[in-house]
Amino acid sequence: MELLDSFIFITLIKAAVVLAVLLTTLAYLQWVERKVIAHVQVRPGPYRVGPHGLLQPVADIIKLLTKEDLLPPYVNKPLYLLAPFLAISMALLSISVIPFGPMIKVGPVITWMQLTDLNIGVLFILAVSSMGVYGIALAGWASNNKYALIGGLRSSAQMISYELPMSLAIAAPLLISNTLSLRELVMSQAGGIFHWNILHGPFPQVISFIIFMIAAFAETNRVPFDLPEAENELVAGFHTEYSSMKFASFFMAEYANMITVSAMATLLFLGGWMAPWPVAWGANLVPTVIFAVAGVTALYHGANAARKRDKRTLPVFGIIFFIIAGVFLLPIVQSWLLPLFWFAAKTGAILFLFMWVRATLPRFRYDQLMGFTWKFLFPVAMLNLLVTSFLVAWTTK
Amino acid sequence: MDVILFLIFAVVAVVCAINVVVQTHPISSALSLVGVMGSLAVLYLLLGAEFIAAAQVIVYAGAIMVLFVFVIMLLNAGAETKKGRSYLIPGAPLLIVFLGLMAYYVQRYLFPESAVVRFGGFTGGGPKDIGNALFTTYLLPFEVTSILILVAIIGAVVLARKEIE
Amino acid sequence: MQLWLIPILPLAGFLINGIFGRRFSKSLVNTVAIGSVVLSFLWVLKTIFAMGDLNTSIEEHYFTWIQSGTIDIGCDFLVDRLTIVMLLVVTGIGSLIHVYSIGYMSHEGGYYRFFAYMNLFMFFMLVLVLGANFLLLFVGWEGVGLCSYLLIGFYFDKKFATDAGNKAFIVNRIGDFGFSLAMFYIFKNFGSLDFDKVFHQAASAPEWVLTTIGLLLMVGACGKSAQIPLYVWLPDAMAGPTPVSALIHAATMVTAGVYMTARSWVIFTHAPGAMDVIAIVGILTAFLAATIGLAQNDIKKVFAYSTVSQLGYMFVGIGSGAFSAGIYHLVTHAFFKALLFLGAGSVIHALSGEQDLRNMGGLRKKIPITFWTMVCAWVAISGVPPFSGFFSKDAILLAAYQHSPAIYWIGVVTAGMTAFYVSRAMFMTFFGSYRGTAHAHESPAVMWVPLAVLAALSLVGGWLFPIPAFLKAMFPAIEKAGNPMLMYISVLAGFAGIGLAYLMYLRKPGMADSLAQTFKAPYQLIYNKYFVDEIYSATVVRPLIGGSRMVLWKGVDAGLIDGIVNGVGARCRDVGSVLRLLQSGNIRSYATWVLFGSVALLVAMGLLGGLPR
Amino acid sequence: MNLLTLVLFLPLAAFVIALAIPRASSARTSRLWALIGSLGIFAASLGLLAWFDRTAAGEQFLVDVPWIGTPNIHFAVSVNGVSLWLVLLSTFLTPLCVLISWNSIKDRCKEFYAFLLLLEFGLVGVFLAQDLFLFYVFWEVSLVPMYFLIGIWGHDRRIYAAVKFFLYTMAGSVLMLAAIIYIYNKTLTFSYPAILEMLANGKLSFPAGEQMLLFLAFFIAFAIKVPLFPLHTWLPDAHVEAPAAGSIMLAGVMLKMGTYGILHFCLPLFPSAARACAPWIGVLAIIGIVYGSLVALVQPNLKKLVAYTSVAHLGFVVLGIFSFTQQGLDGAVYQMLNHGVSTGALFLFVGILYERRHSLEIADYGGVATVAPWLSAAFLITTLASIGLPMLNNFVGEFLVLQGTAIANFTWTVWASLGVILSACYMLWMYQRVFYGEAGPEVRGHIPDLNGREWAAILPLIVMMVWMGVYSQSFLPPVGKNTARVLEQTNVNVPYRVQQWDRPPGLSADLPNPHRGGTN
Amino acid sequence: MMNAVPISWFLTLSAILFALGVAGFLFRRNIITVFMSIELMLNAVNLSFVTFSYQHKEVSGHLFTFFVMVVAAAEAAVGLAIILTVFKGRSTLNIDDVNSMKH
Repeated sequence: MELLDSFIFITLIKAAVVLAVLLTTLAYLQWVERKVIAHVQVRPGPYRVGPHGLLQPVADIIKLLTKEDLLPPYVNKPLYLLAPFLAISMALLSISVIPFGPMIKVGPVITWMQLTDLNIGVLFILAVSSMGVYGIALAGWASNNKYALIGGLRSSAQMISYELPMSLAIAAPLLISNTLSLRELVMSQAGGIFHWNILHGPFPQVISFIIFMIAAFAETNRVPFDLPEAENELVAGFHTEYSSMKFASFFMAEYANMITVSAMATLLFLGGWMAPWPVAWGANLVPTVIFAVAGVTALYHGANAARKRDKRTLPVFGIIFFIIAGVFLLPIVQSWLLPLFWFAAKTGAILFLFMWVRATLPRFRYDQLMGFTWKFLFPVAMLNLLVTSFLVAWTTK
Repeated sequence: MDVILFLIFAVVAVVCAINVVVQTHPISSALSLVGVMGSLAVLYLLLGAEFIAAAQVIVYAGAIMVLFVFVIMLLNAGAETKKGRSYLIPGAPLLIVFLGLMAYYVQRYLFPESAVVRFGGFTGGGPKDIGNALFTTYLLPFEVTSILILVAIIGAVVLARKEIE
Repeated sequence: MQLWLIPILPLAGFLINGIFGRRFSKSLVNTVAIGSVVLSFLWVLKTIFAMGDLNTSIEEHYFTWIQSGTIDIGCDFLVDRLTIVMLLVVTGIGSLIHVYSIGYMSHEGGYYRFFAYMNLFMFFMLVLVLGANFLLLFVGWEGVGLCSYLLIGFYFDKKFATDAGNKAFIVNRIGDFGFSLAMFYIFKNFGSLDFDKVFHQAASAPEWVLTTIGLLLMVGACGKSAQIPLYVWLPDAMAGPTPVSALIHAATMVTAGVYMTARSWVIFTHAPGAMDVIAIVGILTAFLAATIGLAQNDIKKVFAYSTVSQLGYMFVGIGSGAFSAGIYHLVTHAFFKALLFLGAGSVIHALSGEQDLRNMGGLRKKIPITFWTMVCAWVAISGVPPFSGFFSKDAILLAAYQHSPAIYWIGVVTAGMTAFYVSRAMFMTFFGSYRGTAHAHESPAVMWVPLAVLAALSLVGGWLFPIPAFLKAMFPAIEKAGNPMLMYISVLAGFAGIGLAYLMYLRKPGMADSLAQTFKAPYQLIYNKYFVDEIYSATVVRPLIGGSRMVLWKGVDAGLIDGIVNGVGARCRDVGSVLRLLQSGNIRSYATWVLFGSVALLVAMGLLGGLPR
Repeated sequence: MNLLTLVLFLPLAAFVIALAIPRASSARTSRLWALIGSLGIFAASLGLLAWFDRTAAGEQFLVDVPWIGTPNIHFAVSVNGVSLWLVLLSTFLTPLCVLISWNSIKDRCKEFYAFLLLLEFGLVGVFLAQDLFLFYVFWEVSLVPMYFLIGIWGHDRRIYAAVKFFLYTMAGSVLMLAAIIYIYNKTLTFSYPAILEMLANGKLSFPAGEQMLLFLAFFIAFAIKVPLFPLHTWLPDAHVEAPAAGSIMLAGVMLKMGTYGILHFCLPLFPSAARACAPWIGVLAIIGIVYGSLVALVQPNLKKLVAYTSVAHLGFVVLGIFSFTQQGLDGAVYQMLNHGVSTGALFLFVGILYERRHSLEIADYGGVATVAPWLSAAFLITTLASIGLPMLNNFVGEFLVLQGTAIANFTWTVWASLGVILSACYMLWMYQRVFYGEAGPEVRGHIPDLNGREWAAILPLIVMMVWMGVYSQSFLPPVGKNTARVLEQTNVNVPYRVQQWDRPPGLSADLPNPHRGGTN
Repeated sequence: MMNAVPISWFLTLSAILFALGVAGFLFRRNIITVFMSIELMLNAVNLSFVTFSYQHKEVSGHLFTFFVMVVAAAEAAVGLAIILTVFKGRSTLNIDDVNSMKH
């Protein structure tokens, strides 16, 4: 019983930690996005609330929470209420099987940096993400609004369609790793960048990765595949009739999905928490170096008299970065912080890609969208899978 | 623990199934059906059928039912009208008898209480086992189903496409 | 001996005229038709002379016609004395009538067709006569029937003519029915159809077999030779052109029955029962036909019934065992009856188609040649000695007397009546005053020359051709106790008939009518030919057709059998339409049935204990 | 592959080619092809006649190759003295059918001629098959094209007639199939010669009851096809509705499938059942003769009349077969051929008349002889042949049948001979009403005489009528050899005596021994 | 024995679901609902398969379930396409109105 209790206890703690981090990340991800896009477009972005607009997410949350929770008449009430709940819960559910790092020892407890590991982890994620369609579809339908309905329909069609190439793209690295468990998947990619699935073995899964990323954009309804919520034509798509926290739920679901997908990409193709090169080559120093450089940069800019508004924040951040760089040097935390760093770095890079694309590319037309997946993406993914499976069969004898 | 899990999801499944039948609006029925499938997926897990559970969710709940929902939305189907003859009178008694007999036979003859299910009592339902069986013993049916799927795709495309004048 | 040439020549004539005749001129048609017949006649003469003493018959085999199992029927021709007589009659008289026809038919349409048919008839008649087995005889038998049919219906756009043709053929068929059965029975019992083989065994066969065969043969002969009860076709057959009546329905074809019975004399002599029947049938026919002849007004009809009557005489001869007498009468009858018909034809020709005696009269001045030739026939048929009819009739009556006096006496009465009605016809035609309207003119030479030849034969034929003596070698001799008394009586009867006719039609012209008034019922009876046609129609033809139509076709075929078949179909449909209610097209009802079935299965499983433990 | 298979498969090849003629090409192409093809087939079958050994009894040109492994079905064909003539009859009539349909078939020409050739294939196959299953296959193959010939190119009630025809025949053939399968289960072979051999050497025997059932199963199938009274009512309907060519093939050849089947299968396989049933069948045949004649007598419709005459004529055939005498069997076979020629010709003429006057009602005619003398003359010859006039074909057959029957049972002959009288009645009456009398305006204007093409169709038939009537020796000997064999196989010797009285000692040598091949 | 569920319970659950599927099939008029009832029945059967598979410690039941899913997917694709076509032609989803096979 004790073991059981401790298992539940640890799991609960892990869940709490993950949830807290995740929700914060979600909130700040939006800020980051606004910032990134703003910088791409050569403008400052949020800047008022807090230093560099750092408190903007908090303000947003307060705003959303305090807004009137509007329940339009003529909607199908139960489903209307169910839809955002479904969307956010499905989005968050998949996090539960994603490993952030290896087994660690925290005091007396030895545990994985993962809520739970399933034999069929990948399938679980696919299953959960496929359930996510319901949220959007139902939202569109239950709103009893033609724009919403069209948005919902488009969204579900799009998601079903892109799920196919995505699954096929996932299958290829799975073949190479020969497992469905995400943890084992990462383990199989240990040993440097050339063991990652994206560059692995006889057939590097670059194509797979690209397909996966494209499909991921579509799955998350992100630009350039954000047809379901195309403001210009559909007002706002499936969430036209939603407001306040219900709207926020969809928003959060979208960003949660982004994180999930990025994490998936990391795990499947980029070796998860594994460092790109061996420790011997100084892999452990990389975060320290990065944060140190960041600290130097911050201090340098903070010293710039022209930046009046940042004259206090930048030096503070510089010092914080230095501290972090120092922390990374501590052997006690290195064992669990370094994997986390690598994981976060890779995921963050992909998230950055999402934002970058959003800032850069225009939106597709709907028929182009569907045609693209069925006529191009799907065959290519199929071919890729075929070649991969042949090569895998060839090499493993 | 297993019993509780079973009971919870069995009750959910039954309630959802009843809902499927009772709800007048197809979309409610569809969502209830999703519920049934979800519960069944859990029960599959309980029975050690991991792969099938995942497939259940992906294929059934994630694809087939989405298709249903999609079609319902597309046709904007409303609640059904009470038209045409009702089969309640011949059907309901028959059904009750059917169910009673089935339950009776199952309980009384086929599977006495001694045969039980424990979680983890069977672990042969993973992807690997399924794959092994699928590509050895059941290779031919598997290939046949792939043909079937192909045919179904063609059929669906032909049926649903716009009439070319 | 090339016997095959005899029939083949007319056949060739038929084929040539039949196929090309339409394009031929009339003279070419004549040449072919008459040439072939005359050549045939000449070949007959040559054959006869070549045969020498005539005591041995010759038989020629050409090819096997039908061979199956024990049946082996060849195309065999046989010539013996009987055949010679027949051949001469057929080809001789045939030639004469062919010649006559040139004149008679000169104004008719279908000229070539007529001669083609005539030639075909000659062919079949010669096959009939020459055939050495029953089947070949039957070939000719049927063939002449066919030609008779064609020639009776020569004017095929006239319904009465084609009706008469049909009647002739069908009534003959009834006779043939008997004949063919006789053949089957002969083969069944004797294992052959060849004359020599059959007759060789016939003497030793039991009498009932022979009687059966004899009676069946007699049925055939009755049909062809117009005996009771099958004589009805012959009077109607006068619808054909007159030369046809003369050749086919007086001189040759109708006598085929007599020929056939004479040919089968071996069978008949051993079947006295059959002989009796023949004699009775013959005398009844002779008498009845004579009575009918008394009251006919159509000149050809009178002679037609006369022919029936005379054929009856021949049958009496055969039935009395006097085969040669029968044949004798056949020959003389061929002379004078052909002459009568041709004369009548000449009269008709002279009067442009008038046939009713009541519209004639006083023609003896206008067409003297015809008149005088017909007088020769008149005296011959009336039995006036020493003309031909006298001899043959006398021979028959003599034989009949020996067989049965009753037959003799009826025969005598008949002879009187014969003299009466022929005289009546002569008087009404040639004497008195002309009652008609047409302009009478004498026939051309091509017509009266044959008449003259026949007239000569009628006058002298009796003693010129002593047939009984000629055939003595063939048939068993009848012991003739020459009783002159009998002869006188019959001659007397003939004169009585002539006298009575003279009285009634020349001296007291109103007498006939008043007699008819007095004996109205008998007169009507004979005037209407005993209503035989009507009786046949009412008892056989109409029930047959009506029954076939209403009972067999509409009733059994369309009603019963098709009714059953369609009924089965309809019941299937009914069952189907009930069962179709299950196939409501409603999926849910099907599902209900499936559910019902499953429940039933479950219950059954439980009840039967079919569940595994 | 010998000549026989060539003859058998040429029609099929011709059929395929006929189907392959493009739809766009003119009707004339199909016609010409059908004519050329059928004439070619006829020529090939004449080759069969040339190489046929007339002196030998039994099957010739035997081909036997395995066709289906399990069950053991062989493609076994051969020809004997009877089937030889029937094959020739089929191949002989087909070109005539093509000729007669030349102008009267206007729509769907290609299909029409294709079906005609397929029909020929089926018919030839039926007469050649020596494997029971193969026989059944051909039996059904011949059914299908005829169904379409009637159903598509027929007259007003064609669908009814076609369905009736099909159902009737199917009803019988299903019984036959059951019997065939039963025999297979018992013998494990479909090979007809093998079964006969088993029967002969005693390895196989059918108990009485079983044999009777099997016999009836076969016999009913054949009797429907013949058709024997009272199973005949499909025939008038089928004939009336069928196009001329269909009628010719139906009457000319198809009906013979039944009688051929009886002769070839029923008798040798089930001799004692056949013997036991003979009295009943004989009576039915006689009823058919008289009844068919009487009903024909009152038909107002030309084709129906001829159809009922077929019932009567085929009654003679059945009667002959069940007389169990050499003469009866020979006559029956000969009558089959005769009927094919003369009734085929009658239907041909009816088709010609219909093409001119567009009516089948006798009442609509009259006086045709005035306007079309050659047509009338040719028709008359055919009529006379049908009546059974000596020197024409039917006479020989009828004579032999009746003679054989007389030997077996004289009473039958008496009744059957009534049919001979009646045939004269109905045919001549019909001829009188159609051809004689005054020609009405309808007739006068619309009935031209025969043209060259029609002569080409008719003349061979008339030549055959005369030939078969005058010189039957050209045809009978092979038939007789084969029927004698059948009689031996039936092991039935209906005893008849030439003399039922004490024969004088000297006479017996004159007569050939009437007992042939009998063992009793 | 709180940790062990009798197999018959699974089967009874399967039977109940199946019966409910049949009920939906019989009592509902909307084609789509009827169709979903069929899916429900299939699911019930799948449960039985998986249960049997557990009982026999055999993977075959899973495979049957797998095939059933495949077939169900195919069926859904074609079936829904048919429903779409029917709706296009008749503008109704009531199963009782779709009865042109009746006559």
